[in-house]
Amino acid sequence: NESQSTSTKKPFEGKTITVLCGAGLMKPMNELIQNFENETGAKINVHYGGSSELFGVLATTGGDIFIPGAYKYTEDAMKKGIILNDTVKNITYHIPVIAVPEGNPKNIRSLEDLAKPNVKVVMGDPNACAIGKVAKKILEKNHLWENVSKNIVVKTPTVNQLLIYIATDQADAAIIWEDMVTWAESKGKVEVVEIPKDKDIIKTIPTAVTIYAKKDSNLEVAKAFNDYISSDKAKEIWKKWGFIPCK
Amino acid sequence: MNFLKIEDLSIDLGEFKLVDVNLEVKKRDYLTIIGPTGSGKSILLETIAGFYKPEKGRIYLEGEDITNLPPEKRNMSIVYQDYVLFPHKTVFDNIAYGLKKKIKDKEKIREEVTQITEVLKISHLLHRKPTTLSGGEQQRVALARALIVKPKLLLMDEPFSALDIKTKENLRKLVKKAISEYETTVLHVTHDFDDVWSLANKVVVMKNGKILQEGDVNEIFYKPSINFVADFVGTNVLDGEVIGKEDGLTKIKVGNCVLLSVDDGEGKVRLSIRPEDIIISNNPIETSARNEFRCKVEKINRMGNLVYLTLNVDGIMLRCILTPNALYSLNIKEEDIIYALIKATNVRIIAKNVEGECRS
Amino acid sequence: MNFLKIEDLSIDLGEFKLVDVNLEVKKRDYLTIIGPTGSGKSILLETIAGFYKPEKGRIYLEGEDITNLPPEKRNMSIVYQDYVLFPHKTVFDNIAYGLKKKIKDKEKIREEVTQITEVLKISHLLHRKPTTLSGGEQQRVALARALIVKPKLLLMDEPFSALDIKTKENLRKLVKKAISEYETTVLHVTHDFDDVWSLANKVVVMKNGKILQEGDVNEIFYKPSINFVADFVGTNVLDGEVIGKEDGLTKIKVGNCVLLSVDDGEGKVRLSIRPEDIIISNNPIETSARNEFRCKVEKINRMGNLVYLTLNVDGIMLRCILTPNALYSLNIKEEDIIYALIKATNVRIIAKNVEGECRS
Amino acid sequence: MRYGINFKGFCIFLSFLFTFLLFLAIASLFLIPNPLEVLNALKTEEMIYSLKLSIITSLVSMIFVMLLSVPIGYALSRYSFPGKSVVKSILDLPIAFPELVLGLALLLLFGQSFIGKFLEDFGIKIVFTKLGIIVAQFFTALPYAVRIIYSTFEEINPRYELVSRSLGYGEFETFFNVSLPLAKNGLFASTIITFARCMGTFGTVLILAGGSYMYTEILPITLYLNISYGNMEMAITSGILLIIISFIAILAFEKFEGHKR
Amino acid sequence: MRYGINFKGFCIFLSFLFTFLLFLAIASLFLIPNPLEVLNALKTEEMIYSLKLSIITSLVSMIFVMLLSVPIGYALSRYSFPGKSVVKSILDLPIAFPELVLGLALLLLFGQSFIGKFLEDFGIKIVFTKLGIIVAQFFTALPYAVRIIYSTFEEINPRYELVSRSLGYGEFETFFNVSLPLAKNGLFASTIITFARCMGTFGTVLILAGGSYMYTEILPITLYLNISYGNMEMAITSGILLIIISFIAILAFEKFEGHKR
Ligand SMILES: Nc1ncnc2c1ncn2[C@@H]1O[C@H](COP(=O)(O)OP(=O)(O)OP(=O)(O)O)[C@@H](O)[C@H]1O
Ligand SMILES: Nc1ncnc2c1ncn2[C@@H]1O[C@H](COP(=O)(O)OP(=O)(O)OP(=O)(O)O)[C@@H](O)[C@H]1O
Ligand code: MOO
Ligand SMILES: [Mg+2]
Ligand SMILES: [Mg+2]
Repeated sequence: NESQSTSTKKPFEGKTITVLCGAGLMKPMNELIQNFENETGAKINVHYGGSSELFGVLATTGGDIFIPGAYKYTEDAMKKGIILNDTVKNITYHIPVIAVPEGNPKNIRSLEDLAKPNVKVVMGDPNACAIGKVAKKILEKNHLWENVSKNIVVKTPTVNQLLIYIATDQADAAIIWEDMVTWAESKGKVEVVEIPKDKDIIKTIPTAVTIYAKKDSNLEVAKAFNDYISSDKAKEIWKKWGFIPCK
Repeated sequence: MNFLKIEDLSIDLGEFKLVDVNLEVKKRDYLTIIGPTGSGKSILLETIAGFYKPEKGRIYLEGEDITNLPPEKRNMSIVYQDYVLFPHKTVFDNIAYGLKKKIKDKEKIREEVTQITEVLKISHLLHRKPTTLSGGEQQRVALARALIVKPKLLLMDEPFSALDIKTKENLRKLVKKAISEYETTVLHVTHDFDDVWSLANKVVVMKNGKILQEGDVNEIFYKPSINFVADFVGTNVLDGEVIGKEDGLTKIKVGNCVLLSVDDGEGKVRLSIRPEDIIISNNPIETSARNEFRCKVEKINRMGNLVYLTLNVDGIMLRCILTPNALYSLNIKEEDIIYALIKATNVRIIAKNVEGECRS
Repeated sequence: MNFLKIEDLSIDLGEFKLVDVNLEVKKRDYLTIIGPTGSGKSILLETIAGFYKPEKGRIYLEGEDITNLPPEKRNMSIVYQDYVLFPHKTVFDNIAYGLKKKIKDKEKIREEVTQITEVLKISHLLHRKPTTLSGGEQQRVALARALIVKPKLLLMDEPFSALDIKTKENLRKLVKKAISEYETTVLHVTHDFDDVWSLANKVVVMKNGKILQEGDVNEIFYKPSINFVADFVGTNVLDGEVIGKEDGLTKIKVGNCVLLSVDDGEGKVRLSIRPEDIIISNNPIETSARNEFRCKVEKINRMGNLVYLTLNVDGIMLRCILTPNALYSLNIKEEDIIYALIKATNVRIIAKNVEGECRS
Repeated sequence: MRYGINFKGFCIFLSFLFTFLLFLAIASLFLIPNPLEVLNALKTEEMIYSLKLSIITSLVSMIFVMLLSVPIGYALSRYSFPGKSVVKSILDLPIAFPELVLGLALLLLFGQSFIGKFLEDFGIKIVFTKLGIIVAQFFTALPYAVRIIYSTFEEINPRYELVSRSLGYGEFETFFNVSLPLAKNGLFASTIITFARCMGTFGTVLILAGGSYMYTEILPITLYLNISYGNMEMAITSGILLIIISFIAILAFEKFEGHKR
Repeated sequence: MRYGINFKGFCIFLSFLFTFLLFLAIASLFLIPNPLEVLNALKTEEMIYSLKLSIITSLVSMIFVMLLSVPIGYALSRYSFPGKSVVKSILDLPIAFPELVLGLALLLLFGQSFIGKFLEDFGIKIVFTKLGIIVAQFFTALPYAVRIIYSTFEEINPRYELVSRSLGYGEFETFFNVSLPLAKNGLFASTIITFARCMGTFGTVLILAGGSYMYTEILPITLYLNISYGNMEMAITSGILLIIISFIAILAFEKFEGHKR
């Protein structure tokens, strides 16, 4: 067809797709989009937000590519039948760690320390956000859930709240995604306590093309983008921003 | 053709109704509207200006039906009892407001404003906001604002009430001059009979939303058609019976006295005699005044620069007005016997075939 | 001890200043404040009520310094020129407002309200909101609201200006009765000299924020201390020179005439003669009135129920008031020669050692 | 005449146009879920809890906001004191805050700060509690109420107050008997805005009170939580409920206001 | 006297108390980041872009809101038409919406609906565009402005308008020359609230315009995005910037208002 007839002309010139992307992925995603646009001439509208907001937008009015903060949301979307199931790809790992305020006042060194008396723990709501669900599973796996539960002062619907509460000293510890705390850690707002690999549950961040891409006849571009961000070439960029790409 | 014609105008405001108001005003008429407080005078003016939509009836201006015309097409100015000056505009801008709509030449506007405010003695206030003005100052600004546009019809609601006597007199002169110059027709609500005497050629008396009487100034003050009007304008009202004619004058028996009137009538009639038309003397005098009565001074009241006498003429009470100088030269005291003289032209038959009281 | 004493009161409102106002009022005095519009009458009242804080000067009430007392402790009621009725309260609640603060007995309150509103003829309005009332109705409600609390000091700013003559007369009677009953002291701003004559025992004349003259009614009207006051109250003012004594009366030469006055004086003096005190006759009469002049009628003006004559006495112009009946019985026309009689008691020396005009 | 009608028509047309647009936008929310599921969602314990908590906290916050914004608005309008325009500006400022920022600021104020500690010593816990919901709503809505009430008092002629005082009522009583009733229109406007604003406060509550399931869960949080659970029916239902409750409340206010005039 | 002073003192005290609390809350935001980093953050391209876009969109939205809320408020106050209290209630309603809900409703309205398609045919794209920011801010702030302006016009005596009209000015001119200037206080209040509300609109913009980096990124979105990947400095900096800009704007308004009286 036309766009390929002239080799100088970029393949997707004049095409626009919309990407719904977890806000935590903003830095690498911005770079990836820039590269993709330069190469293909397509225009990418990216819409960052919390996974659940993105899910809400997707469910009500659509978007061509869906990249939430955790696989769970893609799964929900697949159940609703708005995802092209064969396009689902994992991009990076999502690693839970323990975040504590600057100086680590309660001296938290391990998961077990979360169960110590007088430790105020903030947790994601296991039903509401991916990190909540994972955190609960990790604690259950280590038989700590019951004891840590007593220390939980609040279960938050969003992951952002966890960071805010730790950074402002409202709580002593939280389980949170590693990529979320890299910035804050480097600024000395929070400290990170790694969870040993065997005790941890590592999640993945997926990307997928939605059925709306079909409707808007953007399928071709969407698929190309979907492939691009999970390509080997893209992995370098993910790494650069502190993510660990999936094999 | 009448300049302004109001036909069967009715308005219902719940507690208050204007009922079947009919009014005809000729070009260059100066009509004063009088009546007790709450009689609907202000509402009538506002209806003419287009503030209330009448339920019934029509208003014609120069033959054109303006009942449904918006206020801005009516070419009338209204001066409100409570001024209603624009609080956000300076005095200058308040006055120039209407003019600015008509002419664009700023110099001309300034000239006209300067002229009118000099006459009204408010030119030192031009830069002020109305909220800081005294009552009288506000009233003059409101007047200037209405006059400057030279409206076809000028509606004024007690425009002089907040002014001192001197200012009031000056303004009357000014208004008189302005309206004759611009051929303005005026409807003027007032409580001050001096306004009526010095400005009006026609008077309307209102009560309870109805027009009780309409006529020229003398008619209203000398021949009030019903007791209420008579009482309101302060005339003496007597009931009597026509008993014959004498030299072309009507002979009327009132109580034990007989009065002569130039007006015709028969049967039971009602008479009006204005208190300032009763002439007092110490001794009987032979004059052309055909009605002369011996009477007793019941009471002397000093009120301002006037003296009110209550005279007892064989049981009939008459009010009479004198100046202190006259009182002095006549040397009258209470209980004195004096003579009251009333010209036949001043005895007016205001109602014929009267049965009992006709209180409105 | 003075009931109310104002000492050196000064207020600066930028464009307008009250300057060194001094005033003394005795208990049960009825003081009217007159003056041209914008002279500061309303501001003076409001300052006494506690609305403006004076820059200088003190106000004493019954010997107590109230200059810094809040309005609610002053025991004064104020009746505003523009009514200032509470728009959210019914007429009943407006009137009962002050009373409710003092007594809790609802029945008693209702009684008092009923009583005062019946007298003021507004009892049919009790359930209405003030915004729907006519000007006069509002004024009576404002009056009722102020009177009902029986204040020590009643401040009234043109309380009758929106009323018709009948209502005005009735209200004057009522106010008179109420204040004598409650021993109220009153400060009453007015433009209507009838208010002064029928109510006041004292008058204050203001101009440009200053008190020009203070005195009892006769003093102000018969002996205005400066030309402005004389002109404002409408008296005749003549300049002359004392040329001697005669029978205990002062002989004053004015132009080519000689006038006799009961007042003492010497050198150049100024005289006041009220127009209603000049007695007119067609022929010279021998009376006790010692000043008799032959004069020409220059002009006759009918104004309301009065006639104004301008008399030319050998070049001196005098204004004189008559009633139409007197005019008739004297049968005077313009250009006629008549005789004017002025009692020596009515020739008042209002200024002594005058040099030129003393316009204020 | 034509001119006049056009202006009137134009104004009314605009009112209807925007009402219509808003109505469409709102109606499209109603069209998303299946009515049966909405009914089911309505009956869940969570929804009932959240509905109750929303109404109660909004009413309580509204009362506190009105109690405080009236004297503050009055002081700003009637008295002059140094730094007044700075005070006014600071009080207006939170309107410009995204709720997240206001929530953060309140968290810092009432969390581990000396004020938070002080209050905690008295057993008053604000962070992560129901009280936090009220505090969050209060601070979110207060600025609107103050601004409206202030500008209402500005319009009232102080002579009314003087008359009341000369009739023997003190400053405080006069305020109640005269100033307040005269400010009726503004009070209505600010009550409506306050209640509505409290009902809709989300971010501030989320940060300060935490947004815990069935504990500090008000309707906007139910909505968010359920979106997160992937439970769109329930989410939209809580949105619809919020709209209906607010609409009824506002309509009642409006009718009441119409009645009083 | 004591009574009086107490009431006055009480009102002023409350004003200062809340100003102080708010001030503390705001100040504690300023204490979180390191000043040097704030400076650095200020200089980033992203921050400058976001700041510019915030101010421009807020001003544009403010102008549109005022242009529309004035005739709407006037119509609601001066004319009576059937269904008026329902219209009023619907116009008030969005105040009660969490921004998320309003954003969703607008997304539905301007997204795939017939209106959205219709506009798109004319080349007007609202969803995920800068225009979307303005539309979002507009719908978020309009209800406040309408409500305030409505209650302001209610206070104005229609006699002023009659006088103007009898002096020859039509309904429209009278509205401009008389009604509008008389509504000055209310217009000020609503301008301030509108601008501030537009500056702070977050959720509605996020949903309707999308939070695209350096495209539909206004200050509240910068704040949100940066928190989302843990960059607290940058987030708080954008919050601080928002506060400073709003404070300057509001202070300017207040001073201007003070001047005009
Ligand atoms: N909106 C209204 N609703 C009900 N009654 C009203 C309304 N407006 C005026 N009225 C009543 O109509 C009557 C006439 O009012 P209007 O103002 O015309 O009197 P007026 O003759 O001008 O009296 P005044 O000389 O005191 O000014 C009054 O009794 C007043 O209370
Ligand atoms: N706030 C103010 N600032 C400046 N000037 C003012 C202020 N208030 C009143 N004035 C001026 O003070 C003067 C006196 O006003 P005041 O109301 O006392 O007059 P008044 O004697 O009552 O007149 P009137 O008989 O017309 O009611 C007026 O010229 C008025 O313009
Ligand atoms: O990445 Mo999220 O923000 O788990 O909700
Ligand atoms: Mg009237
Ligand atoms: Mg005055």
